[in-house]
Amino acid sequence: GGSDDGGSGSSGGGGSDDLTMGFAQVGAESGWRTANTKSVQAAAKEAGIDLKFSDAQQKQENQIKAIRSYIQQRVDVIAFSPVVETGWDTVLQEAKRAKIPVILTDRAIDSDDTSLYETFLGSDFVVEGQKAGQWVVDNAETNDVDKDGTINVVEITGTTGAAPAIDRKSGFEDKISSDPSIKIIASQTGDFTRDGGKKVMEAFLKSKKGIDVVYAHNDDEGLGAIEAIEAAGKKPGVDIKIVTVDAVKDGMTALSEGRINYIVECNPLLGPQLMDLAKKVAAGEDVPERVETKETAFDQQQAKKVLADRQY
Amino acid sequence: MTGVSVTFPGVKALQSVGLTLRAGEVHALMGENGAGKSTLVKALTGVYAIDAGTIVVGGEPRTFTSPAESQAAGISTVYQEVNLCTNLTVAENMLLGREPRSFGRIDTRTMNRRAGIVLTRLGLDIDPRSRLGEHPIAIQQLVAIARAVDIEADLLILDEPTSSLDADEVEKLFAVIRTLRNEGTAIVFVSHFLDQVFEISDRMTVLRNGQLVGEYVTAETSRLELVRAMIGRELETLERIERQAEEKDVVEAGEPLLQVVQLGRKGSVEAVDLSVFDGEVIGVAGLLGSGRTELARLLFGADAADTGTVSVKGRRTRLRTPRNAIDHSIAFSSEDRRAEGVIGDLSIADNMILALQASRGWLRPVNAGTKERLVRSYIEALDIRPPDPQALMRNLSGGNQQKVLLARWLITDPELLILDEPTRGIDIGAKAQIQQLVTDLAGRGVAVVFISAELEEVLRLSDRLVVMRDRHKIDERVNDDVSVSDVLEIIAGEVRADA
Amino acid sequence: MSAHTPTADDLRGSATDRLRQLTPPRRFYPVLATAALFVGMLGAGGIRYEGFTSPQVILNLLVDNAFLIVLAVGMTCVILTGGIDLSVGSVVALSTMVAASTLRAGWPAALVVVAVLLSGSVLGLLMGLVIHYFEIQPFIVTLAGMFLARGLCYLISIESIPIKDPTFTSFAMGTIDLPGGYFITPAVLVALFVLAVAAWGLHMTRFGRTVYAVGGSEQSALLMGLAVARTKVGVYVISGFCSSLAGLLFSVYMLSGYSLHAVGMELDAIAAVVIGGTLLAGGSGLVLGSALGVLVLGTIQTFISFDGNLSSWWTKITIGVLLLVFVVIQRLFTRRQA
Amino acid sequence: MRSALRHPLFWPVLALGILLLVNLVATPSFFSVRVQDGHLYGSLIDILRNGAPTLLIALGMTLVIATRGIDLSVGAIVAIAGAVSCTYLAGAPDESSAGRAIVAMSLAVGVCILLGLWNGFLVAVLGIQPIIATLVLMTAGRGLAMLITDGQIITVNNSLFKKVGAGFVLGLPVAILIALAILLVTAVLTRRTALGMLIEAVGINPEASRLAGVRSRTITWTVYVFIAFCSAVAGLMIASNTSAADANNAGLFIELDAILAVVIGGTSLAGGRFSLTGTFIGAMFIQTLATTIPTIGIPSETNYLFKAIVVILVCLLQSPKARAVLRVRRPAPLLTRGSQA
Ligand SMILES: Nc1ncnc2c1ncn2[C@@H]1O[C@H](COP(=O)(O)OP(=O)(O)OP(=O)(O)O)[C@@H](O)[C@H]1O
Ligand SMILES: Nc1ncnc2c1ncn2[C@@H]1O[C@H](COP(=O)(O)OP(=O)(O)OP(=O)(O)O)[C@@H](O)[C@H]1O
Ligand SMILES: [Mg+2]
Ligand SMILES: [Mg+2]
Repeated sequence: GGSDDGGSGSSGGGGSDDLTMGFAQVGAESGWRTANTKSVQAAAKEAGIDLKFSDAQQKQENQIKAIRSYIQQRVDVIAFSPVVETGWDTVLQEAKRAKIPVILTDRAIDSDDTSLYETFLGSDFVVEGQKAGQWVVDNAETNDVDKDGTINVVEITGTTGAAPAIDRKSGFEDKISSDPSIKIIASQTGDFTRDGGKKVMEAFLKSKKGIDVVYAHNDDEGLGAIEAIEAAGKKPGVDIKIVTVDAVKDGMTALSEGRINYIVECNPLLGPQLMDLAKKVAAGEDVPERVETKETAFDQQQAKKVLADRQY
Repeated sequence: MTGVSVTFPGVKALQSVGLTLRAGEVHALMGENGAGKSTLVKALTGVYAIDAGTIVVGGEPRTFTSPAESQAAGISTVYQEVNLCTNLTVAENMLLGREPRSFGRIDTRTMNRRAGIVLTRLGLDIDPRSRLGEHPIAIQQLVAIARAVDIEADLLILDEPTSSLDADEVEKLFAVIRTLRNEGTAIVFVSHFLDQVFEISDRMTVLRNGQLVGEYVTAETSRLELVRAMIGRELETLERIERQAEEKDVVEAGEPLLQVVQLGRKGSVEAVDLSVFDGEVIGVAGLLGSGRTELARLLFGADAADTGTVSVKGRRTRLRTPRNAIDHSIAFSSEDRRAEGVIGDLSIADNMILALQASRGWLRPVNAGTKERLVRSYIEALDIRPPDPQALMRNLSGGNQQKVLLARWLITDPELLILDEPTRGIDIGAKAQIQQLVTDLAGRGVAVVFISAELEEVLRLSDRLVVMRDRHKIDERVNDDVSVSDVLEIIAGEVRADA
Repeated sequence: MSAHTPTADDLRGSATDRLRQLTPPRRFYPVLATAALFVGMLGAGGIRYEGFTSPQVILNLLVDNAFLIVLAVGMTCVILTGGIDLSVGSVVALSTMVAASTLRAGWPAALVVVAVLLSGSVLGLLMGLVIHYFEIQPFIVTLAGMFLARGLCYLISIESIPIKDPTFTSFAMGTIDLPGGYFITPAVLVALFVLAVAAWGLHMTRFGRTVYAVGGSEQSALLMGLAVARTKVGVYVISGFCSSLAGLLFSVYMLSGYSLHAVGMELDAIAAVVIGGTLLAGGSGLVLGSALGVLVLGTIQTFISFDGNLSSWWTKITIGVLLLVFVVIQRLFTRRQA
Repeated sequence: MRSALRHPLFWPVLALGILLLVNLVATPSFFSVRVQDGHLYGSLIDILRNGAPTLLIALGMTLVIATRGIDLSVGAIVAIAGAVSCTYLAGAPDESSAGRAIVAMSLAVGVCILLGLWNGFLVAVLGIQPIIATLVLMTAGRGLAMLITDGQIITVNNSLFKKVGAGFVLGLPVAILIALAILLVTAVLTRRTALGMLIEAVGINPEASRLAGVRSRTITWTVYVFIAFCSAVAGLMIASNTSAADANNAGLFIELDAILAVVIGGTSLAGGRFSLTGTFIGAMFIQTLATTIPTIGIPSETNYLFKAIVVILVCLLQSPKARAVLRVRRPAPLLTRGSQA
């Protein structure tokens, strides 16, 4: 091994007295994650931080191993996106003992001991679900495509058990419970993939009547659902409304073309903010306990405007 | 046991057969290939469930549902095909399930020592710690026997234990059997060697087509009677062959079909010179482990030689894989039929046609009509039972499998046929047929290399004799009235000269 | 080997005997090859990366892979009989789930441990019974077992559950200090103990020898009158037990139960066993080899994290390439010996 | 009737029938097929179309398994095929031209055949155990696919390319037509020539086959190339179905489905006798099961449980031993399995 690919760029600034950061990424399971990784790598180069990157292939134990090895290698800051909320106490204790500050990105951890990490940088999946739900509620009128007084929602969930899937589901349910005319008539996992979304939607279209809205946990599932809807001879975005989460480029394109109705953003470009925090933390400065990324939501009009400068 | 029946889908392997065994007596079980001997053994020991009938042991009716149960009831068995684990050591194989233990752990030292003692008793000089798979099939058979003998049982069943042993080993086995008999053990002995049966048994039961023919007292029965009981017809064939073999004379002229010079392989056979001419039968004699099989494998390219040269019909060539040899019309029937011959889950027809098909390549299948004709004709010629081309190979009796494998090679129409123990486990009728076949083939110009543990057979058939010892070729001579004792002398003489 | 003459034989026999005692038996060759390559890999890592061969890094191989060693031990037993157990990863997840949820419900730690071990063993028992008595292929039965265990996880909860029980947390935080400032965790001791018991059991008990016999030839073992049924079912119970024990170690390691834990870990376990020189056909291999296999996989991981410059896909490719280099060299090694 | 009962495919077919029936009860419109935009439309059509990739891979897997092997790398090859074709297409100046699509697909198939040669080399020439030999590509292959796509989902817009996985010809899905055509060709190649018999011989007893002159090495090598080819085509279908290459998820766990299909179809993992018809039924069963889950509304959390129970039931149904236990006592308790000495 040992071949070095162009994209990783470790020794941006060069000097050995630079700040070294160990970053334990979850994996590369989606385009979103890849954009996230790239943002971190690019920002590190920009900021002259020596980045040690490792990919855990969706396994928490690999992340723990990576963090351990960062401790061994005495990096200055450790940052990671936890695969799950739980189970970090032991290794973070070790980091604390070694006096290496830790920054969480993308997702918080569930620990009673908040001294284990300096700060959290990321978004809140529950809020994302709520935004999607709020949109359905707010546009109840137009969303009731068949005008029968009830809005039948089919939900294509993410990977069963995955944190975003759980939170986006509960956030969504939270909001739509306020309106008794909105009902989830079917919910099935599409594993966050286009293929999954398409297959699940195909089955829904055949077994469920009067579908008004599709709520997909990410853009890819939504894009898959679009294919299925078109194959059934219906117009996505018109005959059936679609709301998704993420706002990746393909999703935004579909949104601007009117095939998706609403996308809640989940911003992967955490790199610059992360590097800022890292420098502060390393310098011993105080940082807020929680830094939320700037995130918005797009409807079709807004999508057209921002599409051009969408990078991922 | 009385009235025992066993049915397989489509075959009534045993119909209402009875067998009475007495302590301190050797009971021979006789019958042609496929008569049901092995099935009877397996029914008796709980491998097959019986459809009807009763088994009474020591006055008590018993039904065994597994070999473990029959073993616990004092029955120790060597089944026809060597049923040991080649991945374990010799000692482990002998004592599996009965390992000596101290403080709950297996006492390996005692185990090896105990195994060594039993092996010595059978005249086997091998390391109990060596892996069983390293040894040739004959040694494995002896180890299986050693295992059975070591289980101090009331009843010892040996299904064709001597099929790959030579005279020496057989004598040692018989000595052990006699001792056990005198100690009061009942022994069932299955064999196709009439000499051995007459030498060792007290009583015989004959089966034919799954049915009981009768029980005979050995001392009061003549060979002819026995053979007639077994096959239901007279046996003239044997004599006819002897005559033919004597009449034939081969001219060793011109180019040899196959010539090897200094052919050898490290750790197997050392530098052998050999020329084989058309229409000639070369017998290879030697004691167990003398390297006959290894020589045959080198000639066929089953193992690649690392020294020496090979020429076929005067042209230099290399035999690195069986394919090379087959392309030169050389055929080889292995001694280890279960591991190296039988394709158990394919039909008789597919098994027979395999070598021919392989040499034609997959794109040119043997056409269905030709295949049917070939298969049928060999089933008939070799009297294979059941005569159903679609029967699965693994359901055939041992002897019939051997016949199918012979047919596999005959179908390829070879110019040189290497037969390693082709008559193992074959009944006397079939044996005569095969010997006849070898003679016929030679008459038609096919060269045959014939290896057998049975020296008489080798001598009867061969035109030229090669004698091996300790992986060397120590002698080669034209077979004009060489006798068994001559050969033994050659082997022994060399040993003395050596030491 | 030996000739037939007693005189010549006596001399040669004893000489070869003595030689034989010095050279290791042939069945150890694959394991020795694995061990040699493992050391070679560490050396290569040490040359390439600073601090790679520091004792703690090597100890961390054990600390971080204790559960995998336990898992590989169970898997080895199954594979030695010629079977396979795909359910182990899911059973690990199920065990973490059962442990976390029962602890949350307030069960005492000892009871939880017993319950987890019992449930894993029972699942193994069920699979073993189906495999043996219904003669369904192990691959399929354990695949169903894998689905079943994963499904049960979701049934318990789809969210992760933290473990806050003091016994578990103290076990998790506890370290055993070694001279020189190095440390290991109690889990390492558990794993080494399991390894030792398995090695002893496989070589020193009838059950163990029967495992090898069944793997060599099930039919022969049956005809030899061995307890084939008990052995075949037994190895799945052992594997189930080991999986749930590994699950406990894992839940200590993670201090959480989660239904997506240990996805694909069965492949790691199988790979470790095969890398350790065990034949998938059964009948040949050593548990010690499997433990070495785990360490080899761990070393590959360590390579990756020490490098720190590999993007996600290069990580996968590098793992594949290292695996390849390893199995090819090992193969050439063992082939020359054979 | 008795002979039907004894037919090895009776039980898999029965299981498939039951599953379809369950669907019919749950959703009465399940069997309805209507014409939509000039092609057939309905759940059954979906099953055929979505089942095509699994069927193809199961087809290759059948032959690999018949030689006592296994191929874990099929999922990675699926991803690579999609990645190669879509990346090429997306980078081409005339992305939507038919010619480009053909070049893209040929390129993908070519690359995958090289990978098959590689797997075959490891197994047949170096003699590495198939599971570990293909594990190498299983791990590295997905990395390669991601390297090609740069970790992104590559979306393409090409109508010919879209046809392979999502299109229709004569009202029927192109995917299933391709899969059936390959199935047919394979059936003819294995059963009308001697190939099938030789593959079985190699799988049942490799050493005996070698001594009988069978080129077992070449045969083994060929089946790995063949399964790579099948996976490549399957990969194209999967990519084409959504007009996108998802290097991470395309073909994830498809090896398990394929193996399951093979086994349900009655081919033993121990190698030897194989049944292509059985594999076809097995693959259709797997896909029907996958479609059933969202159709009858099984909650996501219980998917696995449901799958586990169905698999167990089908296998029990299929096992002669289990049926015998449930029915009556039968003789011949032992020696039904061939031993591998
Ligand atoms: N498992 C089986 N299934 C079907 N038929 C079988 C099975 N085992 C044996 N048979 C058939 O039963 C008959 C008796 O076979 P058996 O093995 O007992 O013969 P045998 O007397 O031992 O012959 P040999 O001397 O060749 O060993 C044969 O026709 C054989 O084909
Ligand atoms: N009595 C014995 N003691 C130890 N080893 C033996 C003995 N007999 C044979 N061997 C082994 O057999 C090997 C040679 O076997 P080979 O198969 O060539 O013999 P063979 O003459 O064909 O005998 P067989 O007729 O039994 O097949 C030797 O390498 C040796 O390991
Ligand atoms: Mg017999
Ligand atoms: Mg021999």
